[in-house]
Amino acid sequence: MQGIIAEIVAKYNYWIYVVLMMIGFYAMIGKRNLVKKLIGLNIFQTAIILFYVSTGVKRGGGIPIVDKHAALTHGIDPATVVNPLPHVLMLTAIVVGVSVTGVALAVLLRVYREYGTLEEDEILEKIGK
Amino acid sequence: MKALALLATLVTGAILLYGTQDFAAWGDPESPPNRHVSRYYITETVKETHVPNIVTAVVADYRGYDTMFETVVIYCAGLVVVSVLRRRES
Amino acid sequence: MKQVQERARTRAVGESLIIQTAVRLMVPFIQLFGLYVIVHGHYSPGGGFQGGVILGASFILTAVAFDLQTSLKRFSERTNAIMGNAGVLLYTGVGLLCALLGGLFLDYSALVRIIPMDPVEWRSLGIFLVEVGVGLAVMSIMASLYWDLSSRGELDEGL
Amino acid sequence: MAYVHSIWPLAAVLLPLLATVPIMLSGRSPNLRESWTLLAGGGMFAIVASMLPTVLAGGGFVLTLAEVVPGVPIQLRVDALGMFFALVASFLWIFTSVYSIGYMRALEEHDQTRYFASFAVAIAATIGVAFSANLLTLYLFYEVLSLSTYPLVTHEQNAEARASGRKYLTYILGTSIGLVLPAMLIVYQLTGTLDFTHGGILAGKASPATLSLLLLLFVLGFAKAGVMPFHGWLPAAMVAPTPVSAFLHGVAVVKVGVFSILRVVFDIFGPDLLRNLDLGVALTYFVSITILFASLVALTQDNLKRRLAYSTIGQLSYMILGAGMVSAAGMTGGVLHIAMHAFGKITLFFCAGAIYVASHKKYISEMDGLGRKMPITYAAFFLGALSIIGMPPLGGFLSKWNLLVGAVQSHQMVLVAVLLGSSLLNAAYFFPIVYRGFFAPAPAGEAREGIREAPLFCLLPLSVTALCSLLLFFYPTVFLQLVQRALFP
Amino acid sequence: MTTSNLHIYILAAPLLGAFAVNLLGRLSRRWVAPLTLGVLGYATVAALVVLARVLRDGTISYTVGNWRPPFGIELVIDPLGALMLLLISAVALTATFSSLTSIERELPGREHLFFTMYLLLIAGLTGLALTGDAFNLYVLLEITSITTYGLIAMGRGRAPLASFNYIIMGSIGACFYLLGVGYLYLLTGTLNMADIARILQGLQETAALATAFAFILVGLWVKMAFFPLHSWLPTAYTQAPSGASVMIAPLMTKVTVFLMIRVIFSIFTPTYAFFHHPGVQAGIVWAAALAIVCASALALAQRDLKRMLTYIIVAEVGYMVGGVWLANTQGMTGAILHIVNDALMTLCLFLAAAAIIYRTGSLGFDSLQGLYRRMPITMAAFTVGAFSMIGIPPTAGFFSKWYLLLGGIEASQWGYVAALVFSSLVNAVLFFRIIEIAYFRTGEAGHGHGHAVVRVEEAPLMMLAPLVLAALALIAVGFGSGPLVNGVIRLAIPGGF
Repeated sequence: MQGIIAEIVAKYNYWIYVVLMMIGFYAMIGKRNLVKKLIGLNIFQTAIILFYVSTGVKRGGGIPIVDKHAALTHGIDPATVVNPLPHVLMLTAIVVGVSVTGVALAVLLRVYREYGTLEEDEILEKIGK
Repeated sequence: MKALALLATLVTGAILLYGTQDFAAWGDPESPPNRHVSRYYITETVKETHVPNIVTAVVADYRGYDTMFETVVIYCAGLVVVSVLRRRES
Repeated sequence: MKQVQERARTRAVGESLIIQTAVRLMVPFIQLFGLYVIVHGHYSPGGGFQGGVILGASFILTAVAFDLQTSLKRFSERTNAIMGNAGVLLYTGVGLLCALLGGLFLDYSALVRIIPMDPVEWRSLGIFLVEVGVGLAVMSIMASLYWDLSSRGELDEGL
Repeated sequence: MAYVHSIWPLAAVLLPLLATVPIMLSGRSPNLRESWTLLAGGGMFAIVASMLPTVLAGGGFVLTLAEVVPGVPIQLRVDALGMFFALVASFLWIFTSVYSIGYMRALEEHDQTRYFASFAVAIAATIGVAFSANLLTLYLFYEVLSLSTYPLVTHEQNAEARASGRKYLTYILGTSIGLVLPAMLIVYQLTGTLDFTHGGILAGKASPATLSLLLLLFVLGFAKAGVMPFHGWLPAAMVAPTPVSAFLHGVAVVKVGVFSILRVVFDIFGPDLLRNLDLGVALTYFVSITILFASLVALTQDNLKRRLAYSTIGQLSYMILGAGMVSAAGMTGGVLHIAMHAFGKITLFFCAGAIYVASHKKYISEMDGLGRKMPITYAAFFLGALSIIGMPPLGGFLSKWNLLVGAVQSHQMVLVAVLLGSSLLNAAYFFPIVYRGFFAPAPAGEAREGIREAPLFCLLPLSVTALCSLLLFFYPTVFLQLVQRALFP
Repeated sequence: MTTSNLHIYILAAPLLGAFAVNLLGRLSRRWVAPLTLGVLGYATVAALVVLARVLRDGTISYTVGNWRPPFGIELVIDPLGALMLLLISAVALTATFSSLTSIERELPGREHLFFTMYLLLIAGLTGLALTGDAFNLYVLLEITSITTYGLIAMGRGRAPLASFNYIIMGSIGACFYLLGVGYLYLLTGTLNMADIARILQGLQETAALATAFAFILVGLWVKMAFFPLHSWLPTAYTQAPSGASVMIAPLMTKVTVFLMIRVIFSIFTPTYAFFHHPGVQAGIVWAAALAIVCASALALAQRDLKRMLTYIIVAEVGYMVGGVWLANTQGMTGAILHIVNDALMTLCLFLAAAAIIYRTGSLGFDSLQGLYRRMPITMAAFTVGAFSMIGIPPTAGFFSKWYLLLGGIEASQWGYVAALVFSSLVNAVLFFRIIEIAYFRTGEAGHGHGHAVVRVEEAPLMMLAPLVLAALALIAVGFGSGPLVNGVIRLAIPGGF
């Protein structure tokens, strides 16, 4: 029991992101409203971003912008700077997320133009008849 | 349907948590991601690019290939929105 | 959803003098800040994407405060398209130039064949160039995304 | 056997294939089109015949086209067995073409261009099967044949034709994809090759159970051989124009089925393997059922072509029966029966077609007294019937005699009984036709003045083939020699 | 520094071409066709050269930006990747001729937008064939996805809805993949595939690795529409403009299958993927068999040609996944050969569908009546494609099926073998049903000397030529499959086999 608690406390960032991920994932596959699905998608992506960024953290690490002069003369102690790579990756991932959201919204507008609703069931009805 | 979705979600979450058991504790400076590549970035970037902002350097140079496609992605997005929504091309 | 759009169509939102004046004052500073974020990305948090978003936001702000046509007057669709393409072309072009000059793709230090200069300085300069490219692209795409989504592709008065 | 590299096998296959192009193009002028067909037929027979001496001398030809699968090229090879079959097929195609011309024109059939083109493709595939050097190549041409005959079977384009076309494809494609393909792959998996080698390649490569399963897959899979229960397509395919039924469903297609089975039995399994595992006996009993049952059904058919079809089903199993005996005489008889039955049965179909052209009658019950109107046709029919029944002095006697001897040699009295019984049945379903044709009184109140012999184009081929089956009794040397070379080099 | 940049130009050509089409296409439509064909033609030629070079000198490793691999992004062009490069550019080039014609009717005035996305999609696919970096693969995957969403959404009727479902499913797939990569990054601290593989040698037992493996695979399966996850594909591909589906249908799923192979062999070693978890390998082969059977059965229920073809695509994905997971050389050969063949078959059939819809305006089975007389050449090519799908020699489809079945027999996966045979038979039924409809039920009774040549209204040459080309390619590849397998694919089968 103690072990589990310790485990959870030591890695609580993962627990948070998993919970967030589950909320988004459930919305994507469980909800019947198309906009809610889209929101779920965004939550999912946010969860992933949180996951990545949280892995770059170092206790006592500063922002990854260093003193140029110091760096060139006598190097930098890696322990003083957080891991920049996750931020880089997430910068890209965020842009991708934004693009997907934009595209999805545009498509949703077209869907609304076609069927006059964004409730999956009503749309399916309309297609049925 | 909803029950199924809920089940799938729980299973996914469970697997993800199960996977985390091998990871270092949060904020551990010696965890694998903080060692191998990132250490090189932190120590060498300024020497190799003269850019103090490591993130900028890595984004635009070390992983510039990614960023190029990132730009292309958002370009695609704009394109798609225009071509999907416009009824008649102005 | 439906109600919201109804309201948007019937009741004119905005058109408030205070907001419009405030926006008129703020927009130049916002854009200036955006440019700063782009060009100063080497030394401070920022870079092409962030700066581009800020610039785009300035146009979106005008579109919100006034209406879509006003922001289209400030930043015509044509310029928008050209700048968007120019941004992406700048990035890929620089990358390709490096390759054509005998280096590897996106190897900025190969650009010394244009202006002889310390290769490492060229890397820093190359980074700056591509960041500007990203900034241009992101700015114009952000604006056009808002225009089309807010007006369902009609480019009429918008929300 | 020493094989010489040569282009001729390919030439024999390509000639009719290429002939389709001018046939298609000259669709506007029938004479030109038909002359192309005849030209291709004559040329192909010439090529095949030109290779005969070498084969008789114990030689052969081989040509590798492409190495498509490691160890299994697409390869053409002329050996005695293939030559035997190719000779029969290419020889009979000439007469079939002549006959087709007469038949199609007399009936003013539609889409004759498509008809002749598909026919050319079919014969090319048949020769390809005859000259295949390995199972893959054989399978390739087998499928080509199946597909090229589809337009012929459905030539009439009415509901019935479509239904039988569907049936045809269901049986043929279904069995070849569903049974032969897996069997072929298992053989390849076991042996790493698919080459037809005298004495077989499977010996000692797999357990008896596997081998029996493989044999079953092959025998049933080559459904063109019409072994029950996969025989239903053949009567259905009789809706095709008579020349098609005559050549394809009397000679080419069905014999391709049998030929494939013989190939597998002789050159994949090998007689010794069959003997050691007693698979031969099992095979003979298996096909005996088909022989008897088909003959019985034939008795009940009133539609002449359907009766001939069931008779064909029965006769085809004779050949497999012979192979299954794995005794010298038995195998000889089986292979020989391919030729003998071909000549006999094509004559019968030609006659049926001639009767239809002359009197538009399909049903035996309507044919009373027709023989007096068209004596030549009926005489030829009589000869063909005798040959199928296996009476001297006709070719059919030789093959059936060998089969009987083989049965006695292998002490299978059951098979002896089967052979004799089925011969009696054959007589029972053939003689009434002839009898009614000549002696039964014409039904009253039916104007028969219009009816006379069919046009020359129809008459000539059927007389020639009838005479051939007569001559084969006296001069079977060539075929016998080929069979000897094929079985005991 | 001496490494040639040729393969980068294969990528850059469609990329810059896209921007050019977008800019110049605004000015005048006349620019669109020559630009598109030009860049794709260049890419095809270059891809040929690259393939030849790779076959001669072995795998090329290319470091973008001249940074040492684990730090910069590495491009790996192994024989398999080079083969995919050639396949992608050649198929795209062929399809473009047809789509140029059909688009100017279906989306008048929007050609330049359409073809910008079209070229960007091709660029994305090319990048996927090149990349050797796990995260870069994600970005490119998103490029291809977003452009595909757009191309599909440009269709009529239900297209937007189908596109939205695709967005949701596709994003789930991409997110799963990203999560998997994240776990790998946490384990190894690097993103370069080779580097990950190297470090993973010591970490075979970890739960995180298993999780990453599962998520990456599931993500890719969603993208490739592996059976239970296929729901988005049929409607999307059916509703897309025919100019888009002729290019998307042949390439998307096949490239994703290639990605699965790449991931299995470059990140997780085959020993880990296939043999480390007992039962997983066999289970996936069974799932593939199930996929084949179910998809074929669903195809039987369709009454629209294009929709039927989409279900066949789903079945074919089952072929390839199963072939890969047979975990023996024959199966792998079959899977890779089938990637090539299936791309060509699908191309041929969709080109035919595009040509038919261009003339008849519909693909309902009733509107196909008497097509053999109306469009003889189109239907002839369609028949070749159909035979290849059924697997009749000497068309290409037969030979990949040959290797797949052989692999199944070797692994004694009889369920998979039976499924393959079953789906071949189902395909036979499907296509002969269509052939029959198009062959009979012709308007006029058809008596008098066969005049199949009258009342012919063939598709325009721009659609006919590529179609015939594809049909001929099927036969050529069939005859050449021996050299193809021995010369390219045996080399392309990654290490460990």
